[in-house]
Amino acid sequence: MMDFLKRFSRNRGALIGLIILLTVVLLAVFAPLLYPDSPWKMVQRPFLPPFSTDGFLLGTDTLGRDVAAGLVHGARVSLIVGLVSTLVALLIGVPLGAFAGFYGGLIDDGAMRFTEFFQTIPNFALAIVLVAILEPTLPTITLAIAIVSWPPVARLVRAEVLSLRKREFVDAARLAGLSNTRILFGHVLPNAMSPIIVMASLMVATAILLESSLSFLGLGDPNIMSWGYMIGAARTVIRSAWWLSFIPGVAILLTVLSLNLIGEGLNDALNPRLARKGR
Amino acid sequence: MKNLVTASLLSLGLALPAMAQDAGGRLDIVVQPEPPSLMLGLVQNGPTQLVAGDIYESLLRYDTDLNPQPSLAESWEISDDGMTYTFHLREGVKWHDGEPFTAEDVVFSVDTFLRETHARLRVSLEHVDTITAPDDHTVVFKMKNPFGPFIGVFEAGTMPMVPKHIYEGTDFATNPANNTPIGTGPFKFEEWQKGSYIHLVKHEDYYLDGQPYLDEVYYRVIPDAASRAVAFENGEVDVLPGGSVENWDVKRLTEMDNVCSTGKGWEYFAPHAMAWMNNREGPTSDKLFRKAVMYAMDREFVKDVIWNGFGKVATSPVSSKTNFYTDDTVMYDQDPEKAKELLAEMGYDGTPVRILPLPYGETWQRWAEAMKQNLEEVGINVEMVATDVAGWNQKQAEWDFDIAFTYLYQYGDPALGVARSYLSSNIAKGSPWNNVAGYDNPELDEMFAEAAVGATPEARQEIYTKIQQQLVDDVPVAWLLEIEFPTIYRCEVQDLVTTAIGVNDGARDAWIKQ
Amino acid sequence: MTLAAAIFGRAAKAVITLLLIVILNFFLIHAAPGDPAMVMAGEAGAADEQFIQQLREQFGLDQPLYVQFWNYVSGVLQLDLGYSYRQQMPVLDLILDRLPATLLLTLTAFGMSLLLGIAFGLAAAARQGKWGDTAITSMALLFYATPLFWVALMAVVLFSVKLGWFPAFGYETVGAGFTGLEMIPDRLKHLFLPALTLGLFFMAVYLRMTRSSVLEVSQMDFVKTARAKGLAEGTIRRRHILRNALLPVVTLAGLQAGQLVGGAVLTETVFAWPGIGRLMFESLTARDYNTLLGVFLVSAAMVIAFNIITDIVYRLIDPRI
Amino acid sequence: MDAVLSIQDLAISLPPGADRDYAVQNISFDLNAGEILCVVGESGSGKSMTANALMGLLPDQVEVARGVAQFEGRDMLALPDTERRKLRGDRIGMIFQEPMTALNPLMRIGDQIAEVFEAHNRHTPPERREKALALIREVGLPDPEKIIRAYPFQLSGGQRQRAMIAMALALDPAILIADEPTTALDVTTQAQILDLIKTIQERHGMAVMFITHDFGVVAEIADRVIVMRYGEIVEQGAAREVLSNPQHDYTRALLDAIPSDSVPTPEPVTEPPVLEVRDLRKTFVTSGGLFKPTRSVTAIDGVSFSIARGEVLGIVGESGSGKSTVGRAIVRLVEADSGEVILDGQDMNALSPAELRTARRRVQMIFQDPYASLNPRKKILHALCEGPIVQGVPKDKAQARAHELLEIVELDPGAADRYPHEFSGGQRQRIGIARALAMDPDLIIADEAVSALDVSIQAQVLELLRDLQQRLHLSLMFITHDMRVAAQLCDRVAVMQFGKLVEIGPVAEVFLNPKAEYTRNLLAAVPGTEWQVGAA
Repeated sequence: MMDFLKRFSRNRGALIGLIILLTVVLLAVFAPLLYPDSPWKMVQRPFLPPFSTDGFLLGTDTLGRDVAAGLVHGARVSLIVGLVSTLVALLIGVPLGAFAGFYGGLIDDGAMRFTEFFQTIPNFALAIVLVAILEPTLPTITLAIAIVSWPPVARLVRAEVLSLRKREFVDAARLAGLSNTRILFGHVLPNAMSPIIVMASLMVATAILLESSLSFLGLGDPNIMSWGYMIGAARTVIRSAWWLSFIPGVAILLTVLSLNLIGEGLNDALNPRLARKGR
Repeated sequence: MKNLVTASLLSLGLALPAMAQDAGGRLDIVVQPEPPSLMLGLVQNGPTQLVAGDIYESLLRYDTDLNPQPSLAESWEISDDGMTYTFHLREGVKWHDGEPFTAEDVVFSVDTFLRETHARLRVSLEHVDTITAPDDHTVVFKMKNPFGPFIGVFEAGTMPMVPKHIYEGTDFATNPANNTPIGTGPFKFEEWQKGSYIHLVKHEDYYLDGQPYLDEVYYRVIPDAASRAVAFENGEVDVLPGGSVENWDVKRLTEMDNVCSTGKGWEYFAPHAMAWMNNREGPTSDKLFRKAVMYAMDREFVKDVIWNGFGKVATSPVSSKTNFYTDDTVMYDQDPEKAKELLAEMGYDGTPVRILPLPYGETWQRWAEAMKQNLEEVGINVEMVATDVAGWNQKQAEWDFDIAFTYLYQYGDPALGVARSYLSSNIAKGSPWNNVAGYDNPELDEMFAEAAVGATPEARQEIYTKIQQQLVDDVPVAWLLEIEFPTIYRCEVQDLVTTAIGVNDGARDAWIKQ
Repeated sequence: MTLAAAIFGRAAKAVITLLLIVILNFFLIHAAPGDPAMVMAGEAGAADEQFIQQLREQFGLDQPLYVQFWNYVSGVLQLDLGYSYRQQMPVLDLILDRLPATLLLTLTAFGMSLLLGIAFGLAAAARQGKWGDTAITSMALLFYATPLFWVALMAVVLFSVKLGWFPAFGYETVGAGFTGLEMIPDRLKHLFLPALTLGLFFMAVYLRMTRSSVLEVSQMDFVKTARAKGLAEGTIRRRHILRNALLPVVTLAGLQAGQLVGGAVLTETVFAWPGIGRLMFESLTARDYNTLLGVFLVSAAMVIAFNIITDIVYRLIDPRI
Repeated sequence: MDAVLSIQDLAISLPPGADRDYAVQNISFDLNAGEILCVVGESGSGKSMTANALMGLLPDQVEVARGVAQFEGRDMLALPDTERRKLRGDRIGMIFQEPMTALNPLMRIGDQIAEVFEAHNRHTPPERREKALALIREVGLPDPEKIIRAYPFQLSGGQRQRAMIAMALALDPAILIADEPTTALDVTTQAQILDLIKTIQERHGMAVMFITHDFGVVAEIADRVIVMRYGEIVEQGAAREVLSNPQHDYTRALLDAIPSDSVPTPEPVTEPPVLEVRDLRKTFVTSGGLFKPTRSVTAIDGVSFSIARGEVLGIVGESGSGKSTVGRAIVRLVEADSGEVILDGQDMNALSPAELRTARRRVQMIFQDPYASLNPRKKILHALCEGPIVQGVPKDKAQARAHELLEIVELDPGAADRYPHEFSGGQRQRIGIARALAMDPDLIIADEAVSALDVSIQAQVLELLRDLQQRLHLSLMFITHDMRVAAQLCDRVAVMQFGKLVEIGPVAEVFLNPKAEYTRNLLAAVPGTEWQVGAA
């Protein structure tokens, strides 16, 4: 663990990522304290540019809502959608991949056909259809994102389990008389955690992008202020008030970037064998 | 104020057709969304009418004060008892395929074709007894009863003339000719590159001398509102019909050099934005609550900020542009305190109301957000429902809403465009264009019936004034705004909007100043 | 086993997959609220129950769902994708009409992202640890983290509006009457921005993949062997590292090529590109069932086709398979 | 003799943070024309690093800190990269340990050989092809016309190593550096490759620097020998001299650690069998999927034998002989197709999965790879206790036993609370032994249990095993490819080839008086036999 922390903290990019992400998380957590009013509240003249009016650091949007408030409250949505959809995707993908890899044979065939099937449908298109059908609310958006993002998890876990189950410590566990489930969950899966964690961190990033893309197409939850919504809503005024799409775009960019940096840092730290040299 | 100047030029153009128009040139007009079909007799949605207005014509056109003007009919008479309408058709009119246009085509179009396919016209045709063609250039409509608004239905989108020689005896909906529409209009269909553009060319045999002036018209399909604005700026398109760019861009675009705009050309439709309030159940079934909603809303803000000052706050179910409007009604200016009082009086228990926004773009979305904010500020709990066009239609048709945004056309006469939303006979699940709110007032039903068949305009005005007073006090529906969709175009384009349906009437008179 | 037999086997499997996709999508789409009759009636601005009912009958929506399902599936089995009542033409024609635009866009974006991705990936790997590497990988990370639609918007503002270098949208200059060779520069100009925005993300993906793959292969024993032979570094990189390093990139790229169609929804919308991604979105909102199902079927078929092509390419590169 | 290469005071620095500052230092030696110089040492001794430094193939951040290497009148270490590149493959050839990975999998063998000429601008392409064919013939590869068009994956390990040698020989270099070229090969193949290197060396009069960890190999081919430890030379001299009369303690220790061929006197088997295997069969079928034909490999072909209580049975054979599969089939890690595995009168193959789980306790395994046999995420205590606890031993009892066992395998009891990565390979193997013992089994199967260890560590672990076996009266099935190890530990030995048991009998009988042809070949191939027999 200490090794891991040491290796991780030696990675400059990962540290920067961590700092950015922590900032975003803190903003999200303390949003109700920083901006106790609803981010939807029309508080000032519309279209105030950033840094022009005291109290409205980032200006106001098309209806005179405080952009900074929207940004801070939107952070919560992005993070929640990112995290929850990733968790759901893991809940689908990890067991499926694990059983497929561990038991092999027909179970493997079945599970992999199922996974391939989902990979055959272009996933952004599927997400759009799912959200449109279920009607956009926070849970349905999260679910749709999870449904399109689990197949790579299943494949990764399967590959890991396939290689791990041939390891000698698994044989040893078998000889000790452990049941299959116990071997799978006690010995095999814990060793597959590193790549899963790395992938999960990147999935959170992808989920945030997906959510914003859906919102951009008008498939966001209208009761919740999100970054994608802010860009989508500001798209129509991009010519006269470009900063309204620019600012939330940068927020997405930074968050996704930080998650990627952290993912890379985790990858380097958890799989030192592949660590990049010369940092 | 270029648009004022243009407007006056326009009227000059109308008054003095002798003024020299430059012939030739091409016009690029945005159409959004891509029309499903150009066969105006089958499909009458906005984009279809915009494009097909160049291809098809009807007997009359209407000027911006809704006065009938000649089109395929040169002249017409209405009998004093209002029971007989006689139209004298222009001679020498040819279909695009060269066949002559005759009174038989009119009878076929109205009596056979449109009666089957045109829902809105069908309602008016119920007052018609017979349609006959005594000779090739005369058509006579005999009525069952006098029907005041009847003279207003001879507009191209309401009563397009379709060629009898092509459609008679066929299955109208699947006739292959629907893909290559044949009309009498100033432009012929040339090519449709799906997803990209529709190309129309000049109808050389058009019956007006020297017209149309333009050689060709391109209707450009550009799905994204921001891209449409860019297209106009880059000079790729010359005309942005009302509603094709978001309101925020309207302001910016009209401030550009050599760009003109006009709010005219919507008088016939007089789009009336409103929010259905479910009169059957939930908090909205209480009149006090509905009044509170009216007082809570800041409609001036919506007009100024969301609609950039275009339009006019609606004070009545009838648009001020439509005949028989009155301002002698209760006025609901924003008054949050009063709204709170009303809520307290009714004992509002905080039950949340679901707002169904109109899924027609960002403007409407913002509007719903603003309303939500207004309502929350007086203590009403609001939940926004997200859905797309299909879901929105469905939820209205199934009465699955508390407050639902919509906007409806008035078609120049309350009997055509207003009564439908309030008649109790119009309460039926399955359609989003009837009395969706579920307002049920037998007394009012009678008044509407009386007004529709009223003999004189004065008599009708009297009844409609009473109707408006009653409705505004009952607030079955929250009237929001008389929408104005400005048409934006390059100033070289002349005589673009000359009638009450504006660009929808086609580019017959339009020309480009060289 | 011969290549032909292998392809045949894959194709047979693909048919089953496609059929399953048809079934799943059919029920998914019919579960959506509203129907095409309602939407079309809605656009007319006014309609009565009778009109809607009429439309439903015309579209065959009045029949029980299983009958509609059977009609559709038996049609698909005969390669008949049905009729789009909204667009008034057979779905297959509609899709074939739009497909070339999508293929042009996605293949250009794909080719561009693959070429640039590999080139930059190689450049970064060659400068491993130096600032050139840092610059390239940071750039990749940036593209990787940027929302596609946002890039598209910003690109339009910059290149089209401010600089006026490229048209902001569309497929061709409408009505310019270009023919033959004249069309090419015009098309290229229109293609540039959409292909760029669609390709940037994937370029970043391939770049990162190439870089790490090259670094991994560089550590392999046979590279040391090549050095021991006295080969020049350039030759080693070209002949030994590159080919081996490209194998995983090819696999990944093949898997993703099909997915580009999905990503094209956003790009096609912003750039008014008349392709099937946009058709999909439009037919979804219009509940144009047959068209939507058709687009799904065709794009899934494209994914499968790309996978098969990938396999073939892989077999050509790697003698072991 | 003339020194072709003369190295003085070579030191190679390691990157900061490594376990020592220099990979090697104070290295000085000469390589004479026409001699085979063996550089011997255990892993980490720096022997390969020295070779790589000469070739200019050091990994990133590892650099030559000082020193001179005179070759053909120039200091190789001071040459610019381009000059050094010209020497590689031309004047100095090199072959590596892993024939499986040392060839580019995507290039034909012929092209890979011809590439050497191309790199140095020799000959025209058709000539290169002819030369490549000649080289293929010279290194004794069959069917040169076919080999030249073959891809590496179509060749066996020995054939690939021959192809590597062909490349190294292409330009008739003055020096051939061979870095453990036979370590990954089977013993018979190893003998052939050693033979080949020797022949070629003689024919071309090259100087060969041969790096190895195996004194048997040294004895087989070396003229002179250098012994390295921790990056320094501890002893050098003529091979015969060093082998028979080592001066340095470390050399002596290394030589002592080599299992001798002195065969123990067989003790007659008196006790009842603990395990009986009857007609065991297993065929692996790989369904190739769509792209590959179905292939089947017979791994066990009717094998029968028994092990008596307290007996050590060795199973020897080359890779692919099926020896490991037999072990795994006995514990049902591999399901046999047919046959009986009778343990205490009970047929293991007939047990239901549930019954099997409890029965498994009775046979435990010690595995080959000390790095893969312990779960890296679990503490040692967990590894030692989990099995017994699952079998119903109370937790505190199991833990007490675990501590006891650590002592038995001569590990610090504090080891229980540590993770596997904190231990060396030898220590991990001890933990593996303790884990097997923890289950209190009737039989322990050790599958190549010492193969991955350095020779000195190997000796210690063998010592421990022998000791435990005697103290605890263990029954042991010892699977190995190494004849010497087998000879030292086993009471009886079975020889396997192609899934069949070709010979079984008391160790002295099998080794000193082999009946099967294959056994004889195998024994003859063991490097350094003559030397040791002579020494014994």
